[in-house]
Amino acid sequence: MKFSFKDEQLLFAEATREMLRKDCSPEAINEFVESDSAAMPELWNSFASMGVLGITASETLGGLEMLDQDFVLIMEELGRAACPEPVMEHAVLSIPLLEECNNKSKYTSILKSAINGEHRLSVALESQYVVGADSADYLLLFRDSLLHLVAKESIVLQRQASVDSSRRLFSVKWDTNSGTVIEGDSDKVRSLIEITKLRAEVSTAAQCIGVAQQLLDMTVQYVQERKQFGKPVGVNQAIKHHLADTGKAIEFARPMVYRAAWSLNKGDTEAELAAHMAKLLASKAVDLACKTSLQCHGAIAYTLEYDLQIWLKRGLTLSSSWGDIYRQREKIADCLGL
Amino acid sequence: MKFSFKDEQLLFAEATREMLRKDCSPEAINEFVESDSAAMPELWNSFASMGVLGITASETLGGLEMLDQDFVLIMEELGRAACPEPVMEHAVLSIPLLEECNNKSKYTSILKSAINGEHRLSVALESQYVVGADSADYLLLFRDSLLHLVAKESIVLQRQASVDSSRRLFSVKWDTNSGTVIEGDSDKVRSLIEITKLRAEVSTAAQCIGVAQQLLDMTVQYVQERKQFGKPVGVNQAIKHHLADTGKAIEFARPMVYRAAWSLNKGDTEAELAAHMAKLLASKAVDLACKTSLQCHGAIAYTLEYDLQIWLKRGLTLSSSWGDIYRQREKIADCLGL
Amino acid sequence: MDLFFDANQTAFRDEIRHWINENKPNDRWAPMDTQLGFEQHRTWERTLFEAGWSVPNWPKKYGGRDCSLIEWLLYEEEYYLSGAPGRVNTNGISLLGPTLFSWGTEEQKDRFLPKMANGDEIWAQGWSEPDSGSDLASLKTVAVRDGDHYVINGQKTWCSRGAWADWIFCIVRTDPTSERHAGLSYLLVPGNSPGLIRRPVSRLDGEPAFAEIFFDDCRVHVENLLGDEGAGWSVAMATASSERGLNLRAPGRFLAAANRLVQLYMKAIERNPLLPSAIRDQVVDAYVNAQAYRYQVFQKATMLMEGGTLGAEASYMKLFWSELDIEIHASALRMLSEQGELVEGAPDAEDSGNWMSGYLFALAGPIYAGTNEIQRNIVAERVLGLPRK
Amino acid sequence: MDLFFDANQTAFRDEIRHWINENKPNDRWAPMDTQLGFEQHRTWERTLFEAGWSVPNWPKKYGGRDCSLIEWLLYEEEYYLSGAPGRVNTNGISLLGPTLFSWGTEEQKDRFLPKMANGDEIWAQGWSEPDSGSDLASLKTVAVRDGDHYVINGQKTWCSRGAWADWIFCIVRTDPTSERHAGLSYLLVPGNSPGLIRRPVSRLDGEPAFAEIFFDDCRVHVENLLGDEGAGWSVAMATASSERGLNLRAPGRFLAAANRLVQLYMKAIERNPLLPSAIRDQVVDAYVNAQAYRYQVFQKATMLMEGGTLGAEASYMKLFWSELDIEIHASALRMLSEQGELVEGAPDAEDSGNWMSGYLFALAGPIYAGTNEIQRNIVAERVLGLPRK
Repeated sequence: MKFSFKDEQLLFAEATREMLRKDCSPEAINEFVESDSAAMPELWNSFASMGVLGITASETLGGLEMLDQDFVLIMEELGRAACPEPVMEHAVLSIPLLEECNNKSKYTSILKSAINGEHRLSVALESQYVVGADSADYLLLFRDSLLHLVAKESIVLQRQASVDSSRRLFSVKWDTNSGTVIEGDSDKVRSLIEITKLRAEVSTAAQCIGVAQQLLDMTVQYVQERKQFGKPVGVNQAIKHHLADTGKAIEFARPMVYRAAWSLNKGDTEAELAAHMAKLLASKAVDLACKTSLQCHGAIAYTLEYDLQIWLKRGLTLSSSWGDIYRQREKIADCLGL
Repeated sequence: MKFSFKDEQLLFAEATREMLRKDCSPEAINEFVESDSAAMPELWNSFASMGVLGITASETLGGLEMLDQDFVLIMEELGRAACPEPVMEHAVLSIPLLEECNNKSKYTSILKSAINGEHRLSVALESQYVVGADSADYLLLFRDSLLHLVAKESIVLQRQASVDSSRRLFSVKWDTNSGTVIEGDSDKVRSLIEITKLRAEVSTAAQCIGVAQQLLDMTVQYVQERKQFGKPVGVNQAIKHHLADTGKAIEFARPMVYRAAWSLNKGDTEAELAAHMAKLLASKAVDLACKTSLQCHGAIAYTLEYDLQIWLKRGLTLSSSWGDIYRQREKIADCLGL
Repeated sequence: MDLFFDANQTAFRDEIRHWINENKPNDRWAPMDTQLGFEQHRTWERTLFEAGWSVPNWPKKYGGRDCSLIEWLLYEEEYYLSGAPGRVNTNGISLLGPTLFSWGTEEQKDRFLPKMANGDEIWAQGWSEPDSGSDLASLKTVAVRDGDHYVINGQKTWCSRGAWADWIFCIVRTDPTSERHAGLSYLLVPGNSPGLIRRPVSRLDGEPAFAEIFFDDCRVHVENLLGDEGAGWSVAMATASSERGLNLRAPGRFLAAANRLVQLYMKAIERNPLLPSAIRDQVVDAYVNAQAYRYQVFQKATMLMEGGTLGAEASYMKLFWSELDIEIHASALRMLSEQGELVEGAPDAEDSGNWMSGYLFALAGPIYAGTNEIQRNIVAERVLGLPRK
Repeated sequence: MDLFFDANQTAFRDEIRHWINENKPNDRWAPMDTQLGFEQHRTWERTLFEAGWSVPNWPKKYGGRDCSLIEWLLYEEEYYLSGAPGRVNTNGISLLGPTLFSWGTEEQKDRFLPKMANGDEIWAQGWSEPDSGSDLASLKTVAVRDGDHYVINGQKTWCSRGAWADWIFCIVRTDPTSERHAGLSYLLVPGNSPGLIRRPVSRLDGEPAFAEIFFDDCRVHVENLLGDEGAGWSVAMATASSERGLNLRAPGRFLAAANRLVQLYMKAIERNPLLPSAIRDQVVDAYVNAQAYRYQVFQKATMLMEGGTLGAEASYMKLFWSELDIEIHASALRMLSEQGELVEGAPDAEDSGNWMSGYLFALAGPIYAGTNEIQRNIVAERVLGLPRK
């Protein structure tokens, strides 16, 4: 039992954080939202050149072949930066699905171009909506027990405006007779989809933690600077206790997320339970962080001009994504036989 | 629409409070608990001479013929004094049940002696346990759709020690063939039992409010007096906010209890819903009051020597009695068709 | 105690119910904080006024119908149940209006109230400043007397409805040497005054619901002073107690929302019988709390009609409704699950995304009209009697 | 990262599991805070000691087996899962013990640790005074040096296990002219010292778990001073960090309770399939939080074993376990419904009333070892960096 990260894992996360600080600043995010463009090409290229787009892909294809416990810290950084690009959908969900397919060799060129960033992938398994579908070249879609790979030319998109306008959601339609099925109904596809969902829960949980931590950090800084009644508002016990509770929620969710990431690859018999628990606690933490950070800021955080709103909205949507607290509790109860 | 009490209602409650302050002091309660006796005869006599034991009984029998909205304030006072005597069970539940029976005239003498305090009644409808059964001369017991009146001689009692040692709970057994049935299975008995249960919910809710208010008042006083770090502990925002939330919970539960009491007699179509809501909110209020009053006191409240414990334990048991918050939510959902 | 409504009250309720269902607009208007929506909502103020339903609790001479407090509460219930458009002049009618009744001269009442009631003059609130939020008494905007005018210099921020309002009610420092609560005055400022510059500021939902207001030698006639010079804090407290008490948030608003929540649940459970059961409990709690607010207010209304006054315990009300509003909308979003995040314009958005926009609006509740932390302090110190220091 | 236990750890766990299930007493003893129960539990301390299982994480020379922190956590898990009796000497082993390791002289360690480990000397904590609870630094009990002795006068209160303990560790003021944190010293006081008077005080559950201790010219030899004279506050902080961090409340305690809660739910839902569904959610949350505490502690243990130190963030731990303990027991009481209020001796009491007694015990958690309000202040100021004033 050794519950700590290796230096190279920490260094890669740190490098990702640095890159995001530069290429995914609040200004860049706001510009992206206002331009209503489908992607942030510079940011995407930075991900590609760092190897982030191929974190899960096999080395033979040019990927980094990382396991979940290797890249969970990267997911946390995505949340911390409120990164609008669907990196998880592309790198953590779609690429492994494609690599695990029976006819994997047919998709080698797609995989290679996905890893180097030329092509973009996204995915929908249980959701009706696809994140970043308008920038994707291929979508992986699971419907009626079949896994489809659909090229953008064959898809009709309908934008579903989200409260988080940096999150581009779409309904998708395509002609299901057009030979898009890449895996038929089988035990294999079911288990593939199951593991991918768990991976999505854990990676989304890590993003929630990153969002929550950023909300907390920004709020701590603000309440140190903002003065009312001649003192920083942070001297008030009510503020202190709101933020202490938020810190606690993050502090106790985080190891559960790391543990779930580890469990996914290690044949831990509790991997499924661990993933559900991680997302439950991470959703709770980010819910609380949204609530307390807005409240401790007051009116200023209630405007589009102040950057906190970026994380508030991301927290709001990620908290529900891949299982909100109610759905997670149901899943956990099932695992425990309750 | 006029949502206020009449002067005579307020005066009667005030008189009851005065009497309880004298005859049901914390010292008297502690003495009663330590002596392990079945009743507090002096207190009981005071109730009798004030007419409280006959609040619901018809005037022809010597009762005060009050409606629920008349005596709801008395119930609140019972809670405020943490009165150990089962006045609700006797006066509010048992007497009306007996008066509504088909053969009411057969029970005239029991009723009269119940009203003047010579005989004591208690009751169990859905609970397995009877409060104050060891001091009761007669028990009203509803079992297998039949309502029984059982004299103490025919009952075998088994004490069920409660965390609140001033609350004397018993399992009861009796020979159900011994001609104790006073109402057979009928629509009438079902509706009688239903209304009695609602009345119990509302009267217990009122007691919860009284307990919660007393806990709050004692705590407010304590945090004004107790000094730490050179100041009263009540200057701390954490203490202020705990108690403000407690005050709010009481403040918003109380009118719902009064409204439910009024609804019970007025043919209000929402009487049932109102009773369930009243108990839900009152249970929440007293739960919060228990939590915050203990916490704001600190260690001193955690001992038997300090009187707060009397109300802490009463709050704990009354919160669950006749429907805890979970059961009340279920009942309300049923009423709303959810 | 009699909780039945009497014949007059019932008739009154039936009248507004009938009128509003006959007269409410059928089309969905632009949000009131857009320029288009602002003017659309102004026409609705006129329609209400002409039928006598803009300010029914005001005296007849100002456009009301002198209804009782209980009747007004029924009016609000029917209004919100009907789903009629929001009131664009709430800042005027619910906040400044009651303050004018208490502090205005006869001339001021005649001048301002009718145009407030008919929508000719829509009001914004100009209180907060960049460095003065919770600590309002630290405000720095000054108004120096110059003959018959005050000359205002300074900056106000988070002025709700400030982008297009016709008038703004402000608190300013008329004695530049004063500190804290002394030396403040309450001024009514025309929105088109020279030297008044507005910069619209977008709220979380993207609508320019706020404005920053800059005063650069802005001249306002002394007849627009409400209350005495230097008495601004006392006048402001009248407005603040309206913000916390009954005027701003009558129960009707939350009762209607709770009813819609119950309906939404019925639909959701039909679509998905496996909806997590905890959601039902949340719906129950939200419904019960809306009822609790209703009866609390009926009890307070009775007390007021019997000659009582509402003091610091108004802060309990503000705490309660602001939390209730969030509870109702948060429950709906949980229920909608992945549809919850969709907003107006999304084809799949339930109820045109109103649950999310209502949620975003509700999130401001614990902040505006005095943060809930401040309200808890007030309750603890002034209702319960805990020591200030 | 490797969350599997290695072969040594697994073997260690199997060994304690096997031993404890073979050796734990079968009869139900009196509560440890009764005189009878106190002595019964003392015999269990001896049994544990003789098998080397009293203080496995201590060095062998003091009766331990030098096990690693991870192994100790596994030991605690197995211990609590087994349902073996509570440890009557927790104040000694978990609080004073680590303080002795940091601050004691070799002679003191040799003198006190073995008898602490074998149950010969059971310890009480004498810190709080009637006027000094959260504000411990205001304490007034004085100990004046007189030759080789200190002469103690004053009063301590809420001394856990104070009624029958053999020894008491106290903080006293050795410099009567000092104020606050200066001039305090840490004294180890024999319970049978002349001039030491105890008055047992009953806890909420009726057991005399506390005592008031009066010192009336009570003489204690200077060899019983722990750390330097005047350094008492620093020594006390070592004890306090044990109270907040891993020593006092290892996850095993809560994991076992959460497991029992899950079992109770299985039984309850079988008896009553209509159990309100919200109760299941509470069980889920309690279970998940117990797991969260477990992994938090494994992470912290790794950090410590890699040479790190645990600072103010220990207060997060104390907040978490104290709330978790209440959550677990409150869920059980909800589940038991009207049986929940029954206590030991009631024929119908589930699990001999342990859920209620556990609940009452848990209620003290947010109060002792520094109230949770104090812990939140510590976290906010020392972990997050918010300003003190």
